[in-house]
Amino acid sequence: MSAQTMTLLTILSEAVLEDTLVGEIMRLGAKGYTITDARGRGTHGLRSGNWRKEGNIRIEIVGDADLCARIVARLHTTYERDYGLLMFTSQVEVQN
Amino acid sequence: MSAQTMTLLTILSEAVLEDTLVGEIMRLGAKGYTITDARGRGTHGLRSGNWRKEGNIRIEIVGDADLCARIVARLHTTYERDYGLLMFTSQVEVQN
Amino acid sequence: MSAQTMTLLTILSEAVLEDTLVGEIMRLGAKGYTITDARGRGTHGLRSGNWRKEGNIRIEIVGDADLCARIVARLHTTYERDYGLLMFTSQVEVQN
Amino acid sequence: MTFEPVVLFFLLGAAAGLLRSDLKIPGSIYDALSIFLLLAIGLKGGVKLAEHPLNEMLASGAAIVFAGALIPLLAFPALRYLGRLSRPDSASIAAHYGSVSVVTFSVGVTFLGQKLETFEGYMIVFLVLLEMPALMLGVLLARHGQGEVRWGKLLHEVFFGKSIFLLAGGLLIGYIAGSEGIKPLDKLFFDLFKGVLALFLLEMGLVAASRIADLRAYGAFLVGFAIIMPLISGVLGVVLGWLLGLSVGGTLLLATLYASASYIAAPAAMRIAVPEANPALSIGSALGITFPFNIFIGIPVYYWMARFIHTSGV
Amino acid sequence: MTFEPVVLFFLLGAAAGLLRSDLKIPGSIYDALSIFLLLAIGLKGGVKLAEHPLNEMLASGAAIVFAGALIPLLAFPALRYLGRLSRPDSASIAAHYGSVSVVTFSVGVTFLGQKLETFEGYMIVFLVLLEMPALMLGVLLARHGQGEVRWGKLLHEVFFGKSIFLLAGGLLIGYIAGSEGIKPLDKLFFDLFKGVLALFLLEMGLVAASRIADLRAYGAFLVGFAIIMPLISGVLGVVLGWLLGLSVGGTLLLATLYASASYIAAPAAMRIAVPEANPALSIGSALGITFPFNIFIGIPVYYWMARFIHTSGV
Amino acid sequence: MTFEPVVLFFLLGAAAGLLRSDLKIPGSIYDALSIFLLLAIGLKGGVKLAEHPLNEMLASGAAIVFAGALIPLLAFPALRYLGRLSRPDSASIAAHYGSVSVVTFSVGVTFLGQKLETFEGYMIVFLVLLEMPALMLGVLLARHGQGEVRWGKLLHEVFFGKSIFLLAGGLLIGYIAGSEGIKPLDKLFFDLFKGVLALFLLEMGLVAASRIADLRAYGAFLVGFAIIMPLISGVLGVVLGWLLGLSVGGTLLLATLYASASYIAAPAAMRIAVPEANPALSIGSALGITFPFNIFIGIPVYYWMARFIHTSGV
Ligand SMILES: Nc1ncnc2c1ncn2[C@@H]1O[C@H](COP(=O)(O)O)[C@@H](O)[C@H]1O
Ligand SMILES: Nc1ncnc2c1ncn2[C@@H]1O[C@H](COP(=O)(O)O)[C@@H](O)[C@H]1O
Ligand SMILES: Nc1ncnc2c1ncn2[C@@H]1O[C@H](COP(=O)(O)O)[C@@H](O)[C@H]1O
Ligand code: NA
Ligand code: NA
Ligand code: NA
Repeated sequence: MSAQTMTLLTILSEAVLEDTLVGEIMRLGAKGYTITDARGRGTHGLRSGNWRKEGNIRIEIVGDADLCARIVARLHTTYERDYGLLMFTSQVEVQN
Repeated sequence: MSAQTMTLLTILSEAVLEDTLVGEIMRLGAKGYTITDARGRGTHGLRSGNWRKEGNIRIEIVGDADLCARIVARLHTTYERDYGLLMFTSQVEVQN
Repeated sequence: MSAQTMTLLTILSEAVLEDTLVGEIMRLGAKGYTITDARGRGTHGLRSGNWRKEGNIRIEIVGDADLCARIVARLHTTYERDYGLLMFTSQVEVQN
Repeated sequence: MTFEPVVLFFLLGAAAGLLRSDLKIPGSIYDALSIFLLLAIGLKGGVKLAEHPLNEMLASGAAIVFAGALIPLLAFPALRYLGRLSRPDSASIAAHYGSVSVVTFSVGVTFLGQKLETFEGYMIVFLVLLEMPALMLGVLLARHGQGEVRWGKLLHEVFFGKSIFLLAGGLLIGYIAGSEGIKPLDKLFFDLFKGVLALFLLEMGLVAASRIADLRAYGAFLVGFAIIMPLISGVLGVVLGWLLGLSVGGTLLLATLYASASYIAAPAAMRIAVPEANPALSIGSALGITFPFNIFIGIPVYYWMARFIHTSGV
Repeated sequence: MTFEPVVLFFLLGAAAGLLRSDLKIPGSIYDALSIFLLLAIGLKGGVKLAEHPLNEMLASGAAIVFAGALIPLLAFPALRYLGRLSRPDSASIAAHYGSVSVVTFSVGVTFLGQKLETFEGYMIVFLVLLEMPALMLGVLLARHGQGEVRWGKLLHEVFFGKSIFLLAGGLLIGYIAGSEGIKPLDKLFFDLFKGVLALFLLEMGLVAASRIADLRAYGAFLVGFAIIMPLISGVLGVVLGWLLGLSVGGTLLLATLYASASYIAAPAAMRIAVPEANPALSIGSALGITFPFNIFIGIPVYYWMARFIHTSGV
Repeated sequence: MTFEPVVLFFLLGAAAGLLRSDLKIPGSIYDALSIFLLLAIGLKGGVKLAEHPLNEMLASGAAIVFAGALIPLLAFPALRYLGRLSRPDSASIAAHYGSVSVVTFSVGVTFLGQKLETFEGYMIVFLVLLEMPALMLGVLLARHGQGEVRWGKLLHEVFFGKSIFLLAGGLLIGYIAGSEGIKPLDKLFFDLFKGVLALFLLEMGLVAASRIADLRAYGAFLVGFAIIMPLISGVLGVVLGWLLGLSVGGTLLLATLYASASYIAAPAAMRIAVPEANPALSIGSALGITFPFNIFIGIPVYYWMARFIHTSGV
């Protein structure tokens, strides 16, 4: 058992983008991802999650800093303007 | 693309408080929030999420340290005693 | 109100293990835990969450470093080989 | 004493819970089943109201609501002074027992169907009317002398809470549409009613099983209370129903309303209005003890009493 | 003007939303209800198609689809030049109004049932056929002269999006199985249809109430558009139905198709194909204004017009 | 060979999955549908049991369970030595094929309804009885000589797992309530059965489509096994049914039970008891190949064989 410092990228975005974003993430080299359903509010207004496609998703990706930077750059240029999107990173100790 | 260090406040509390807490959070000046449904156990016992109002919610707020402190203070004095409530903060790099 | 630095352990694993993992966690001395339903992909392939038992769960435990290390050690030896499992820790400021 | 097969589903659910089966009814399905039951009961009541003169109900209505208010006033001192529970806990539990359980009522209606007994359709209206005074008394008892009451929040929770809102909305739609207008909805709301009730009871069994453990911590007093209180309220209902000249069926339903304790609407309202009260106590006793007591023993007993007082009554 | 009781559920939902009731229909139940409605409508249409000669439909089909394409072409300049909305917003809203609403159509079918009017069963096919040209025109209008169109993604979203896929799949199964083969499924898909529609309208009311606020921000123009546009499209449908020799029922349904605006399939497709458009505008007007307008006022008015033109028509 | 329209829903779901439609049945709806099917099948079986003498069943019961245990014992060496799969994988897949699929069985019942064939009602009991020996054999085969078996956990998972628990619970309630007592539940559990089965098949199609890719990775052997194994088990069922003097309908159902492979109960149990086994292999072959093979080809073939052996049988 040995901890390893890695980057955790959390992406909050629209459920309608799920397949698209997962495609981008895997194409950019992620080893995995985790998704939970969410709802919320931001600059694009209330996303109440009343039905699946009208809600948000919360995607987490654990990877190296480089991968996360690539994903952030790609999503930023392609989806930021037109879709609800918030991304943040932090350092975590992966235990394995 | 420029990262900016901000505070992430995570609130774990009872689903029955959702509207109330969202009201407090927005009133105190948050720009947004994200909610996921959760279940769990703490000092107030098991909250199994068997039905919506009997479960927990997990609220995330990204903001400046000051906003998070205000929210923590307000929820602490008003809800801590009578409701299941756990709050913690960490620093994240918001990517935008 | 006083912040206290503690460890946040996040566990991503298979929904079928929920009861088992909760049992282990409480037995090892956790004061509480929070679970959300999730789906995702990792080395064990896609876990689409099409039905409850086929999805993932995301468990969060706030505790001292020692507790988290015990939980990591136990889950690592017992479940890592045969089940989808990813664990990571970070430091958080518990507000209480 | 013959069985209503529908209550067997409660046993099945309870067995699943106690034997730690992985059977679990998803939260959203629970929500859907309860929306269905509330609307269906409301619609049924509304249709019956449209058929009968309303003034008939007004006469007995005041008496039924007034006598119903006695229940929390009786329960509170018992809990506070005999049971030595805290003031908020006593008040909150009293409010739960003054309130009513839609599912217990539904089992009562189903029981009457099996016995081929008719009942005054407007009894369904009391599902709505008995809720409010009980919750308000609960808050008053909890707050007596201590600080302000957030009436606004409470009243909003009571009137616009899901339970009352759907019941009242169903009543209104049923009343407006009438028996003919509602006919195309019968296939969903009336024909499937009993089957959905069975599924709901399955879930109630599961939840009740998980609540039993909570209750164990609080000892024999609360268990005793959860059995004796409905018997007392049930007798009150039987006597009042008889005095008001209700049919045997109507008398049974009144007794069932009085004897039942809310475990859906009241918990949500009390959590907002009396948050210091421990919800495990009130839900544990209302759902873990009183609910199964009523559907297995209470309803047949109240029925027997209702028939007894009607046939041999002075 | 007589009421269809089913629309009262929309009012109940809207009241719950506006009065801030905690009533909430879980997202997964919403998804299930919409899967049910789409399949049921498709099956019903398929069975009717199997009974009647297809060539009858082909004759009028081209005309109906062609005239339907006028609606977004009419709506776009109104939004862009009268309403001074941005190009993407105008195009996206135009696509929504060119598309159709399955629930509005269902209320129309229910309305006809109450009036004992028959209709040409193949009208259901136009639920599928009118969607595609409207969405494609919307994208063309949005992109006019500006950069590439992701046709592949859009066409995939249109054809394999849940709505069209289930409608078309239901049509096919109904067509293959025929009236006899489908009989064992009638108890679920046909008998419960109206009750499920009632529950869906309850949810629509809840959502519409939450959308009204969005709309307020965009002022009177959009509200006016959301009322006048369906009236214009409705008249187009009435006249065309009459010209094509449809029955009164078929004419009403054509008017309802034209007048209705999509708020499920179109939003999902436009979010992908024209992401710059603000979805609050199109959903707000389609669901918050046009949908209730159509079910309460539009359908009775189109019916009156259809009867008028058929009886007194030249 | 005539089609049961209900299986068309499987094709629709599979098409949606393969064409990457965004159609998705929410997890909680899937859970609800499966609870419904299990309870309904159980209730139906219980009612039939109550009508017929139990000893009739006991005679053939032992033979059916005993012969059923041959299936995993046959499958294991084939997988291990012909297919060169690992010991845990071979054992786990063998357990899946020894177990039974409730949905395949339901399609068989529906098929018989269409052919107007009756069957021995107690066949439903074997849905419960065949599960356990198969799973226990699977674990024994996996563990043979290697370390301890967590029997406690496994037995708990088998008996108190959702599938067996609801089937057995339904059987019991149906048996106690009898045909008369269950009547008020018929409208939900029996009338809607086939429609709900259609929706479930839609979901199965979706899931099967997503499993096909998994399977591709493991090559032709497993695909062949997933087609040949049910044929062998089916023949075993046909012959045994005939030897035991079952009706044609009962013989078909026995063949269907033997030929079907579990993809709900067995995966959950094996994940706990033999975690080293790769669940993608067993679910991929059971649900992706064997399930559609049985509902489209197997059942008509077993029916043809059952009739052949009964009419021309020695
Ligand atoms: N300050 C914030 N804190 C937490 N979540 C946020 C915040 N701002 C936005 N979000 C989430 O990100 C989604 C998209 O944000 P936006 O692009 O600002 O509309 C929202 O629907 C929220 O779920
Ligand atoms: N140590 C913990 N780790 C993770 N989550 C916790 C912990 N303690 C409490 N929680 C969550 O916070 C909720 C309220 O906590 P409490 O106020 O302690 O009952 C619980 O229902 C859990 O979801
Ligand atoms: N790199 C990753 N980032 C985020 N989540 C992951 C990652 N890898 C695995 N997971 C999650 O952990 C679960 C089990 O992972 P594994 O054991 O790799 O199959 C997956 O189903 C995902 O939900
Ligand atoms: Na009561
Ligand atoms: Na239209
Ligand atoms: Na088998």
